Amino acid sequence: MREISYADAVVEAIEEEMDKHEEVFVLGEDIGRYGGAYFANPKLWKKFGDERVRDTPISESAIVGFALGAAITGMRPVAEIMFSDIMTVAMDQIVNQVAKMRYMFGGNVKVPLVIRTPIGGFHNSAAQHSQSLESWFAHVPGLKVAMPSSPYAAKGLLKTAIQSNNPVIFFEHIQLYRLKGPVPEEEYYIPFGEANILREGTDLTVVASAVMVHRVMNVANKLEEQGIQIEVIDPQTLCPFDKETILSSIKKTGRLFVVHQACKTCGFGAEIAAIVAEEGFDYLIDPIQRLAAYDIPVPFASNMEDFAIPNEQRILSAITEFLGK
Amino acid sequence: MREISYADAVVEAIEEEMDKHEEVFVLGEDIGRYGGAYFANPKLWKKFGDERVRDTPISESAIVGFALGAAITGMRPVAEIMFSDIMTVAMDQIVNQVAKMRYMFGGNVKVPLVIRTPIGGFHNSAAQHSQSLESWFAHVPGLKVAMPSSPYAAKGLLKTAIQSNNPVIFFEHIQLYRLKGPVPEEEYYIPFGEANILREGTDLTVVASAVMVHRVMNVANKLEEQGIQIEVIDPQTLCPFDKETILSSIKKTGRLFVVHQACKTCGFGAEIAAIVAEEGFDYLIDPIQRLAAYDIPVPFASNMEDFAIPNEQRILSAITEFLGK
Amino acid sequence: MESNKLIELLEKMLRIRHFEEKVGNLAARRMILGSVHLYIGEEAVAAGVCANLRQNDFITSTHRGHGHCIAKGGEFRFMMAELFGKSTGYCQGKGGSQHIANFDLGILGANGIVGGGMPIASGAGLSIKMRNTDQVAVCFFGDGCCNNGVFHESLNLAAVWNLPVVYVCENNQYAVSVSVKQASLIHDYYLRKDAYGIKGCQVDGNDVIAVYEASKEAVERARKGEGPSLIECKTYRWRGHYEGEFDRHYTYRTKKEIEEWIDKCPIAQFKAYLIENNIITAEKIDQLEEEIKRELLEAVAFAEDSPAPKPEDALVGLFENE
Amino acid sequence: MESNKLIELLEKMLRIRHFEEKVGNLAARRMILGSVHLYIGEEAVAAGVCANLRQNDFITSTHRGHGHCIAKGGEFRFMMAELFGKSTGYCQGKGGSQHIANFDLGILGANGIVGGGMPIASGAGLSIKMRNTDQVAVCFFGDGCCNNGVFHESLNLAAVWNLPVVYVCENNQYAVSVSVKQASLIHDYYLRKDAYGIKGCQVDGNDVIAVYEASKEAVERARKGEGPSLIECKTYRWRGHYEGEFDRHYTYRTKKEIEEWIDKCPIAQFKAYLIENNIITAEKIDQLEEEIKRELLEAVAFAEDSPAPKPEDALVGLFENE
Ligand SMILES: Cc1ncc(C[n+]2csc(CCOP(=O)(O)OP(=O)(O)O)c2C)c(N)n1
Ligand SMILES: Cc1ncc(C[n+]2csc(CCOP(=O)(O)OP(=O)(O)O)c2C)c(N)n1
Ligand SMILES: [Mg+2]
Ligand SMILES: [Mg+2]
Repeated sequence: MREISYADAVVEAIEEEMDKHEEVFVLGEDIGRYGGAYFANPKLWKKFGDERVRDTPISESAIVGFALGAAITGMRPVAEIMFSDIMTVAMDQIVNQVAKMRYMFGGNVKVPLVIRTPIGGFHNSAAQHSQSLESWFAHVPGLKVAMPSSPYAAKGLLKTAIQSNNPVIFFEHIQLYRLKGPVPEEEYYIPFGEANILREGTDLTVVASAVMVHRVMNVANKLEEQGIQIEVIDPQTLCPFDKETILSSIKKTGRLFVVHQACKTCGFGAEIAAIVAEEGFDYLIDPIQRLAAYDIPVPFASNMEDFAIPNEQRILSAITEFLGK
Repeated sequence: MREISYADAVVEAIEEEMDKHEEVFVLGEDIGRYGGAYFANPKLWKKFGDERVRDTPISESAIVGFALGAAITGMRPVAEIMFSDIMTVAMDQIVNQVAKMRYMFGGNVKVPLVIRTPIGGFHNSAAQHSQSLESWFAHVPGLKVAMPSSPYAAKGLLKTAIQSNNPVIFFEHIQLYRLKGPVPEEEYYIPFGEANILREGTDLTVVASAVMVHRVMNVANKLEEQGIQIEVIDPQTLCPFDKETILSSIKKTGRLFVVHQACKTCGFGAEIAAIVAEEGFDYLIDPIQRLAAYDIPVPFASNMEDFAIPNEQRILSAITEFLGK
Repeated sequence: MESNKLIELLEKMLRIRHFEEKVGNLAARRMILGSVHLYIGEEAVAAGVCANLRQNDFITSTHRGHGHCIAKGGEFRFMMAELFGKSTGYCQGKGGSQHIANFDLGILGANGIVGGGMPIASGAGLSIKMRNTDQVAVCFFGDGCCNNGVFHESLNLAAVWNLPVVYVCENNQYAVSVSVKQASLIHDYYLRKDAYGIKGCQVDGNDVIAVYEASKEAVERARKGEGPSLIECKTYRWRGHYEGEFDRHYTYRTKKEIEEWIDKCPIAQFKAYLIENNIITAEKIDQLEEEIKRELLEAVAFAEDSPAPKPEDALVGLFENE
Repeated sequence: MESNKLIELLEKMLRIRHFEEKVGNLAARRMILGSVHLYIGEEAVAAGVCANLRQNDFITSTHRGHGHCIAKGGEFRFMMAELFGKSTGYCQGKGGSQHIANFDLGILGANGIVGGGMPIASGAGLSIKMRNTDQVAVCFFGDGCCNNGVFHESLNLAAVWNLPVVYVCENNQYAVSVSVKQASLIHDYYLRKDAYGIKGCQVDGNDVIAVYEASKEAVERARKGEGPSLIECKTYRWRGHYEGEFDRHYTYRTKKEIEEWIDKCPIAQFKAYLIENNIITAEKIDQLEEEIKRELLEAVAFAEDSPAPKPEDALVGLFENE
């Protein structure tokens, strides 16, 4: 199968949906002739022009709110927020307007709106460009939340998001944009709410998203050499969340280990742990364990950053210790 | 001991700190001659005047950001956001500026800043005035988070917050403003990070905050009549969070039940469940259980609202069922 | 202006006034719950502006939204049922006073967040432009909203994208207790049009014809693709910020000031004008008002008789099924 | 203006220019990590404005902040160490290029969020007023920031509270790739002063004396309690939006445009002026530049030789102990 980058997969998903539905358009900062802040791919702008690929000023509340107004009056906007830390300047629109519009008004409107935004930061992006705030959005009823970890997932989930009549927060991990992976030429959609079992195993269930999936997979492959069989699950979407897949995995392994880049306290790992402590308690042999970023803003210097956010080394030793081996 | 209302306790705490420190001042909407949006107590304005009790326009980012700028240059502002749902319009300032200021700049500055805001809504306040988003703020390193459930706690915690050199998000439950309770005449401070055991018991540990404390206490008193002994713990502050008190309670009871008004998914209850599943697993006899608002925006009509948010009846039946009695 | 049109304007204002008086009354009796912000005294704005709109034009509204809703064609009964939290209400009891919407009528919703509707109306304008229709989007908001960030972002972006949006500022001179004089050095907010390079003007918001004419021009410009406008209507709210504020409004304004504005009642003025110019008789007006009152009684009865939603209905409607 | 002062202005600009060139070089060699936004071509703004400030005055800065920091008295070595992520840096390696602050010098921090510093500078102004000193707060921000909500809220509130704040807009005509023409209908942002009822003006941001004079007036007004001002400096960024953008900036602007602005180099112009007016000789300038370069080499050596923070230092400094 051909291999394309996560960034190209994103662009391709939008392109295909724009081809199919003339109501689909994109808006955001530097997405036009510049081709996006983190990758240089002006394909959409070249093909669809200024009207359907709209560069905006630095007005994030307007980006989201205009998109919402357009979504409920016949369009299907795909809004981009340049990095997820600045969703903070558009939170009222996201949380009080987009998420509540349909429910609050009695279910009489469709809100086909996607907000794409990079999450997690590059290396050395420091405190204001490195956050992983996905649990906030999972806490807000009315938003679907997707977090693809591969080019294949990025394309398939984004196409589903754009076709959806519900608002979707679509988190793209910034460190994955250059990652290449197999993406079929044929059209496909990935349904929301289906976790992806990346690797089967019997000793431990590890749940991870986005860039952490890759770190965990490397660790799992290393541990395999020592005869340890780890099951790795990527939820793919946090809302809807496929708890069944995780619960049946734990039924098999008896152990849950959650890894995420977000800070530990009130991260999505807490939710997973809570669900399992509620509904999978009887399967558990050992306490649950979370490995997450320390509860600090992300520091700039490489060695402090590397310390703050789980890296392969830390994941490896934490799992090894957890398994008591 | 004299009894005063939660609202008066808040005002008294501010007044005392304003008397003590001339750097303390308040700013926010309708806090001056009007005496506050939810209670009519213009005492501060009458005593301290326009300069130290500053009515603002509807500019929440400015309210928080101006307070921050003042805090790092010699003042001790107490900012009010009229209800916590509109913290969303000031999230960049709260999350990227206030919370990160000290750490990101190398620990070289103090940020003595309090943001007071009512949480949880009245009855029939509907989707945009009823949220309990405290877990968002607990997820952001650099913020202290307090959530008093009584006049006594409101005064003592707020005085500590104002004296603190760290930023504090101070959530006042709107349904408690009129609640009266004993508050000593003598000055006192309540330290952050100390949970309050409202009631001792051996059968079950229930953790609850703010208005839920009262509902849970009523239920616990009822269950006592049936010989069921419930230990009720109010964390008082979510950051710092006193996990020790909860863990030792569970050591005794073997069971954890968390109640909160916030939506279930990724609410602070998830964090408590996760901590206990990690660190108190061996004490647990039964699965953990959370009782929280359904994952929906709060509906307007009374009966739907009452259904959405845990009320005494639902708490009672959930606990009874949980205990299998 | 044709007599018909003039009488329609009066009728719209009367419908709003009577509705609001009834609601105030029901709120005082706690038959309507939640916070209720009445539009009494400001009727000429909604009536004058919406008289230029078609059903498929869009509006966004505010916490003080009943007037906009009525002016855009909202029906008493469904509004009242919503205020009563009944399942026959416009939002099936999920919204309440601050969240009435009806998409068939182009009413994109009232809003509990000051400024929340500004980018939404603007986005409807963007959609109109992209779908290439001659619809118009109107955004209602208060003076208090003019100092919030979304005002700035919305007007600026609608300007540079040349969107068919009419921004209608209802300057009733207070945001709860904070007067425009405390809120900014500029008190005539239409002047801010120049910050965005758009058209705009100020009108006496208690003069329904003036409001109608000014917004007619703006709406027509928008329909022709000539971009957004900012219209400031100076007006006044007679009641407290919300029902239940009672006499607390005397902490920030005087009885005298309120009375002066009551003397400038948009409805009384307009009635006098119509009668003087023989467009309608006093009797006809009384008759009109009687009809409206009757319709209101029916609406209240409808609301009272309507079933309350089932508690579990709370779980319905979050997402569209897919 | 005195010769001394003029030479100081030149020196500040040179310090900025050489620092930025060195940083660009180090970033290209990946000795400096993270995103780096250079100020080359805009030196006259920071230098001209800060020449009016005292050590205890305050500034807030942006993602493109090195110039402001140097102009306000930041030392090369501590800045460089910060860019290298060393524990001797101004923020002990926690901040990096976009987050340099030094509270002793009144540098309240650069900011990774466009507009993030606007209310903070304004709040410093509030504090000055309440503490009743004659300090001033200066807020630097780009043209891109002018269309963000915080611009509006900050200027409005500073105006009505009459705060001693000088808002300095660095209009380099682009926000990343989006030109002011795409961003708003108004391209001269100083005009927005009228939306807030404050003083303001536009100056050639490449003319350091013009910047100095305009900001002098504004700073003096602020010190006297006469309120805030908005100064717009038209200027241009020579480099890509960030180091690493490379030739991608030709997607949104032409080589010709860049070259025209390079011809208007604020430093070259000012050098010529000073030499022509016998204020300094070319030799003296060369000497000055040599000294600056030497200091820079030392700063780089200092940064290189400084210890990296220990990984666990990441856990220190979140809260002040109590
Ligand atoms: C962002 C935001 N801040 C504060 C509030 C609380 N609030 C509700 S209405 C109101 C006053 C609004 O004043 P204005 O815009 O002038 O409208 P009016 O009530 O005068 O019609 C305030 C402060 C809110 N709903 N949203
Ligand atoms: C609120 C926000 N939106 C977007 C960004 C991403 N971003 C960083 S710098 C920049 C352009 C800023 O332009 P301008 O204010 O003109 O400053 P300049 O870079 O030209 O100096 C953008 C869009 C951000 N940091 N913050
Ligand atoms: Mg008003
Ligand atoms: Mg710029």
